[in-house]
Amino acid sequence: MGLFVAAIACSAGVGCRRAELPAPEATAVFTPAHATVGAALRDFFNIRPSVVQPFPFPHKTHAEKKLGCTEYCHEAVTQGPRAGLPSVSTCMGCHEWVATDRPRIQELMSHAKRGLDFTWARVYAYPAQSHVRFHHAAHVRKDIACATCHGPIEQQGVAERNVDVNMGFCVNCHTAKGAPNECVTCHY
Amino acid sequence: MSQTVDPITDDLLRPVLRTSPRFWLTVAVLGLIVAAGAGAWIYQLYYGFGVTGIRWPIFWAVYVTNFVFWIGISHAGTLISAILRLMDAEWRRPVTRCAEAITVFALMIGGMFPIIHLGRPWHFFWLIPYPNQRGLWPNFRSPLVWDFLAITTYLIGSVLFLALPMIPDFALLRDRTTGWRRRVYGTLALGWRGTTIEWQRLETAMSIMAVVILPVAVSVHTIVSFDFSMAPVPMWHSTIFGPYFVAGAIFSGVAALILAMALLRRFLELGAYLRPLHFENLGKLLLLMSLVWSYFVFSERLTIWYGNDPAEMAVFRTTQEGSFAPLYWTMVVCNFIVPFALLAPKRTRTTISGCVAASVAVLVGMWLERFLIIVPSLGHKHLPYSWATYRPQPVEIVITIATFAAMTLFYVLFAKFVPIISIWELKVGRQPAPAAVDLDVRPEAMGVRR
Amino acid sequence: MDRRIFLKVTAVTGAGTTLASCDAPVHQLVRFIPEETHVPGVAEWKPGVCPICQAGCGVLVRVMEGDAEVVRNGHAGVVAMGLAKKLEGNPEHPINRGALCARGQAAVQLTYHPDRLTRPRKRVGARGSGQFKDVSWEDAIAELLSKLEALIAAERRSALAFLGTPGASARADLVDEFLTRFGARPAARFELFDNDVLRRANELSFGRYQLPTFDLDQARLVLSLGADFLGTWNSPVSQGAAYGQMRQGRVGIRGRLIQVEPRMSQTGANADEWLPARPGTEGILALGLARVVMSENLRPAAGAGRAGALVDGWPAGLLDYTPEQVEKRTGVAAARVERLARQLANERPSVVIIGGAPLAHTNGLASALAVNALNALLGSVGEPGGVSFMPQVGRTNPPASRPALQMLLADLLSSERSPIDVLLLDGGVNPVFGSPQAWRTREALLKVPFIVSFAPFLDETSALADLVLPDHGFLEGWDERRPESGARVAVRTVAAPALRPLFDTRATADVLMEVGRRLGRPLELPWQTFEEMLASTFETVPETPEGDGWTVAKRHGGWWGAPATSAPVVRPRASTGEPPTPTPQRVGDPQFIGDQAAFPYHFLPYASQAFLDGSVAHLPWLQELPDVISTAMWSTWVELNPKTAARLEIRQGDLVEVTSPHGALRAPALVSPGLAPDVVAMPVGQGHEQFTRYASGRGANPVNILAPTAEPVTGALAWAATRVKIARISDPDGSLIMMAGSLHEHPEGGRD
Amino acid sequence: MAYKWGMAVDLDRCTGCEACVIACGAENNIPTVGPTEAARGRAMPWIRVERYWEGEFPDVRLKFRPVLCQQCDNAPCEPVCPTYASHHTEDGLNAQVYNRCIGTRYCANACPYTVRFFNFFNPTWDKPLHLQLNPDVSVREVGVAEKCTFCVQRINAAKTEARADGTNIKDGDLQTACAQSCPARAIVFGDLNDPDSEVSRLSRSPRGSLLLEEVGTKPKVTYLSRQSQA
Repeated sequence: MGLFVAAIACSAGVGCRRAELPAPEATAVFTPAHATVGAALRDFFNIRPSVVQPFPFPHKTHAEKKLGCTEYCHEAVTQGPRAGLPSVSTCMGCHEWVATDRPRIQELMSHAKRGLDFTWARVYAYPAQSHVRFHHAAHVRKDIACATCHGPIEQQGVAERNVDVNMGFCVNCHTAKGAPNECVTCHY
Repeated sequence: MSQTVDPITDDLLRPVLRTSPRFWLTVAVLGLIVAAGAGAWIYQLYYGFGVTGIRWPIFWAVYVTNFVFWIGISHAGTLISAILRLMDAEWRRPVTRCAEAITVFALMIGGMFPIIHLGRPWHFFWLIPYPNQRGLWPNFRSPLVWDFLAITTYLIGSVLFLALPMIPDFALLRDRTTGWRRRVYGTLALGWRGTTIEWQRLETAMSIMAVVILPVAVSVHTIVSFDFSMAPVPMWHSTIFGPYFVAGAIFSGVAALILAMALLRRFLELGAYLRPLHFENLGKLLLLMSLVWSYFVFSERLTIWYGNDPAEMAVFRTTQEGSFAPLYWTMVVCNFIVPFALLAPKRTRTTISGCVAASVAVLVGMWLERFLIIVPSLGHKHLPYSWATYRPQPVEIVITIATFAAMTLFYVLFAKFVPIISIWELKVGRQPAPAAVDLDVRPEAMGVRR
Repeated sequence: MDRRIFLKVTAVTGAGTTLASCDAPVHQLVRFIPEETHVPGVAEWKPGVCPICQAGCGVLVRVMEGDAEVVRNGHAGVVAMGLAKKLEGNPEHPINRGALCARGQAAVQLTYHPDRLTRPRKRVGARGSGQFKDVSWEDAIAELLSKLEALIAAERRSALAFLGTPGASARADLVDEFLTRFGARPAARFELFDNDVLRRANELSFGRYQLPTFDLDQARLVLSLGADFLGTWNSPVSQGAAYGQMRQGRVGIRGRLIQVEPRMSQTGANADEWLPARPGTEGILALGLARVVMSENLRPAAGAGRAGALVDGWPAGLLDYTPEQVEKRTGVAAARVERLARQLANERPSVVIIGGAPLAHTNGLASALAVNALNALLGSVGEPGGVSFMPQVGRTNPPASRPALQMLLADLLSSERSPIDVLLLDGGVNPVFGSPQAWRTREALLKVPFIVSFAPFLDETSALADLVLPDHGFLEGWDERRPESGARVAVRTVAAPALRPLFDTRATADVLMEVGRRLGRPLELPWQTFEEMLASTFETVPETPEGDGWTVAKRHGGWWGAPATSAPVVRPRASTGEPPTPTPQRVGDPQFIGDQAAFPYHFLPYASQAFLDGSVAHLPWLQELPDVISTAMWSTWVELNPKTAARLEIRQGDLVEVTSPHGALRAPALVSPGLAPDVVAMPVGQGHEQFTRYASGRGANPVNILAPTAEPVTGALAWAATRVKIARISDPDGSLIMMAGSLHEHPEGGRD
Repeated sequence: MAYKWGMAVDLDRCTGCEACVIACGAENNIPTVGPTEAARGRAMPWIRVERYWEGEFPDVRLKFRPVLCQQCDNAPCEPVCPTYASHHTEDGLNAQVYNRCIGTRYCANACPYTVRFFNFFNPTWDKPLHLQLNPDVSVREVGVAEKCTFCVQRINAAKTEARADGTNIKDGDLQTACAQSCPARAIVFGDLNDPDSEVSRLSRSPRGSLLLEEVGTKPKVTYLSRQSQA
């Protein structure tokens, strides 16, 4: 019976504008949303591997030297949506002559000599399907301290995800500060 | 096994207690088809919804057709048996349980489709009315949320309605079986002992349920019809849809019931219990519903034609004379001509084969009706630039077939698990008072020590 | 486990997706230190030049930082660099005034096209097989040098030829400079829909070898003879902008548009009045109009002046162009001709435009001259609301005595030993695709011993090359254009590189300079780099408070002179010297190839809205852009009038065969109401055999089957002068992909 | 003061050049689906230029009409969405919140203008075409509905800027991609709450009308009719 029904349903194409076309081969244009089922599940449960940085940048040491977060390294934070992660050339700006005797710095210099940069792992990245946009400058202008979302990084060596910036976190703060809570403020 | 004074019990317990290889074969075949359906769905999940034939602007098609169809089928049981119970129609007794079973399984299957048709089914639970972390509830203005509520309510109700009268039969089985089955039935029998007070409570519960379930059943399909009539789509946005859908639901439900009964009668040798009388009575009901349905279709179509709104006329034309005409007229034949021809004359109505033939036609016709409500309208919305035609893809067809297999499979298993005809109700039909029923109840079974 | 997680778990298990996970390893590319600094996430707008057509619109490129995969000294890696995100019109630019057409905006895909040539290539397979191997720039240039040295040694310097696209630009100047200094043949330039006929007519009538600019903003009545000036012809964006003004830009005045053409073009669709005249009779209609204007003394016949003198029978008052005779010849009712003429004379300023198919007939030049005379008669030349000529700076298009490509091909095919030893193919020129099969272009080119292509993509022509030296993307190198129409002021569009090169490509101009330097006896080109050359050409531009001409031009995306009150007309500024003494031209009936009995239909190829002549058919955005009239995507089609289709029993989408005396092609039929029953139209652009993954093997190319007939005076291909027959082959093969489901807004007017 | 974004489309200026279509695709990361999928109705142009033929040869006419989301004040797509993925913002936009969307496609069915689209597959771009993607706009994943947003990313950016220097967005400072690209200036975008904005002025034009007004969706896009006196 099922077959029969299906058969009739097929004939619905009678007088259809164009001839039947083959079902999509797994085209180059389209792929599954996730490479593997594992990836899908991790995305679904928002499970993230703890980030591993290519180079153990000690925030604490630099903070103690009274280097502001946004002075040299994350300077874009006041100008645009993204804070930006510094390139090796930024490091070399100082370490051309500063602390050149340290093995780490020498490693850094050799790296720079070979024209290579670091692929810093983003600590605060959002999963793609949250479709969310965050504008750093807008928050900085409202004098939101970096620590509000990033925690006491100046006391840490390698940056860690101190605050779980999930939607609840954002919304609570927006509500408290009377900032817009309209979905499309961040989701677009 | 102890002896019974009454042959009914043996007849009706036979299917449960004795298993033929034919049973295993059926289960295997049906199981395979269902598995194929599951596979098809996983394929769809993996590659994306695009493997279906759904397209711009026809965003609903076969899946929603199946949804409406199966929810419709579910109106067989509960509604019919409830009405018959309330009217205390004697002939209902062998019919009620197999009817109620249809309801439960059809609901389970129909209820799957809203999830199968989601673009991101892994988020289906966002339909459940509970607040998320942000205190955000689902949108209660959306008919889909109403659907969710109505269908869950109806499912729970129907399960109770089915389960209650099974208790005494579970008790019976408990006492007829041994080993693990005895334990299972024992649990399900909830320690039933058949005391007068228990019988009275059961009867009261049944009559309460019967009263409660009726409005629920009606509301469910009305709400399903709202999924369409709430949207400003040509030939959807109609006030007639509520009753129209309910009528259609009962129509297809009765057909499904007749078919199911015929199959049971044939394969479980229940000729003595499911007698031509039952088929004739249901046949009459089917004929009535066929006329009611045709009346609704006529008045709906006439209004559209008379109103002559360009957008609606476009849909009207493509169904009546356009590319969907073959399907449309098949539907009319299946839902009106055939049932009328077979069920109006007494000669054919009184034959079981006549009723069955009519029912099969109606089932086909009603599926087409759902399809023809959904697809042509979406394919011919207000701006003709966007007009398009839809054709189902293999994945949709496989899943559709699988649901029919699933229905049959559930039913076969159910008939294997409990007597498909309520033994005690049948006996009560013979005896004046429930309390006096000769149930084979031994003191041990009642936990009473000698 | 909180409720949310619990529900999710149920969801997942319910969905039956808890299968064993098997993760593919994620391999990490090395990252190079960025060569430039951008503020991440903040867009920078840089000026650019639109490369798509000769209109020379100025664009702004939205540049934002992003990670790109690149190759640096042999290592593949990632680097953060400025990437082009979007092209928008340059608001300051006098031609496109901030707007940009669909094709121009899609040009960004030229830069990021997956099939771009990323490094020099040397042919390994047979010619045209498209089999190449990568070579280094050093080896590639060395090979080119050796070939050139060989020419010099053999005293066959003239055996070096260059084939490029028309259009005045510093790059063209450099090429010419290079060729002259080398002693090679003058550069041959080819484009299918080039407008040489009109340029020549303008030179004869007004002494301007140039395309006209129409002051639509102020016109009250526009009569367009076959010119799709809103879609694909001349300078569509500037004309579109002016059109908007003409319609609703003025209080109380709404300019009207009347279009005469056998197939409704995008422009025709916007017209208030659409008249299908017989193909090729537009000039006759123009004279018919002129005659009425004269005979009714609406305007003085002498007003036409020189332009009039060029038309046979003008001084006598065009005796044999009475409305009745015109009706007989054009098919436009006499009464309508008279009405039209009066409207033109009374609703002034009025202007007549001729372009496209009418010029691609055997009587094309005569028709153009007739229209020029009519405009002159109406006093619409050089006046507001009329036709004028943009002041030119620098060298303009050198007028070819005869089309150079045809000459080149003729020489190649006639002689046994090829007169050309080395052929330099510029990017974008694709004569193998863009010329009739009857020209035997491919065969001719195959006779050339050594072909070097600078094309950034492999197309039918560059696939014949022995050596490919891919040019930069247009955003990656210096660029300059000198548009010849579309504004009232002189314009030079200039742009510095907006992006760093994504691949191992080199600017052709710089390659030529390097070659010139490294020859045994260097050519001594006056510049070291193209940038230097551009800068030098701006030394003459006066300094402004904002800075010297060069700096200002770079900042604003070009230089444009102050508005000229009314563009000079009589004084010739083209490099042709004094125009030849006028010899009156008679507008004869158009001649067609293929006799009416055997080939009953006029074949009308037209520049498609998305692909023009096919040079941008490889851009996926344009492939998926529904043609605004047919709404077809990724398709080609043969347009038929419903009556014709019905007579031949052809239904929408059926595969049909179109046969001309010079070949046949197959394509799906498209039944379209806006087409004369005796005309079969087909868009040019699809039907590439080899042009990247998006265009290859898609549809058929109407140019193939064109007759090799030419407009006698200019020798330009008369691409509208072929007759065809048509036959149904089979049911729809699904290759016609339509966006729209219905032709009409109310297909069935409800109940009948 | 709250904004009310609206649009006026002058059909007398529109030439049907479709610059708006490409501009929209480039700005909003709309994937190219390819011939096979385009044939199966999976292309998703947020703005399309509809064309309708009238009459028969030789007295035949062609009408162009750019159709995009009409941002209705009484939008059928909003109440039907079970998850509020489709809802009304205080600026009067019909927002589509991708991360809330579970893909019932009910909104797309309810929309009489058929301007809502569905991601039938997960879009990908042939490298390196992906380098063109606009980082200010989400790339929508498989299973979610999408539609014209009135370039909400531009609106938000403009608001952020305005907030930074404590002003309101001035008329003309903010344009959608389609309006920006239009050569004939047929598309005008702006704030309907500002009575002096060009869009308000045009919306009051006697030539103005609303698309499918009879459906009662209260669109915020006004179409200015073509004045044809042939």
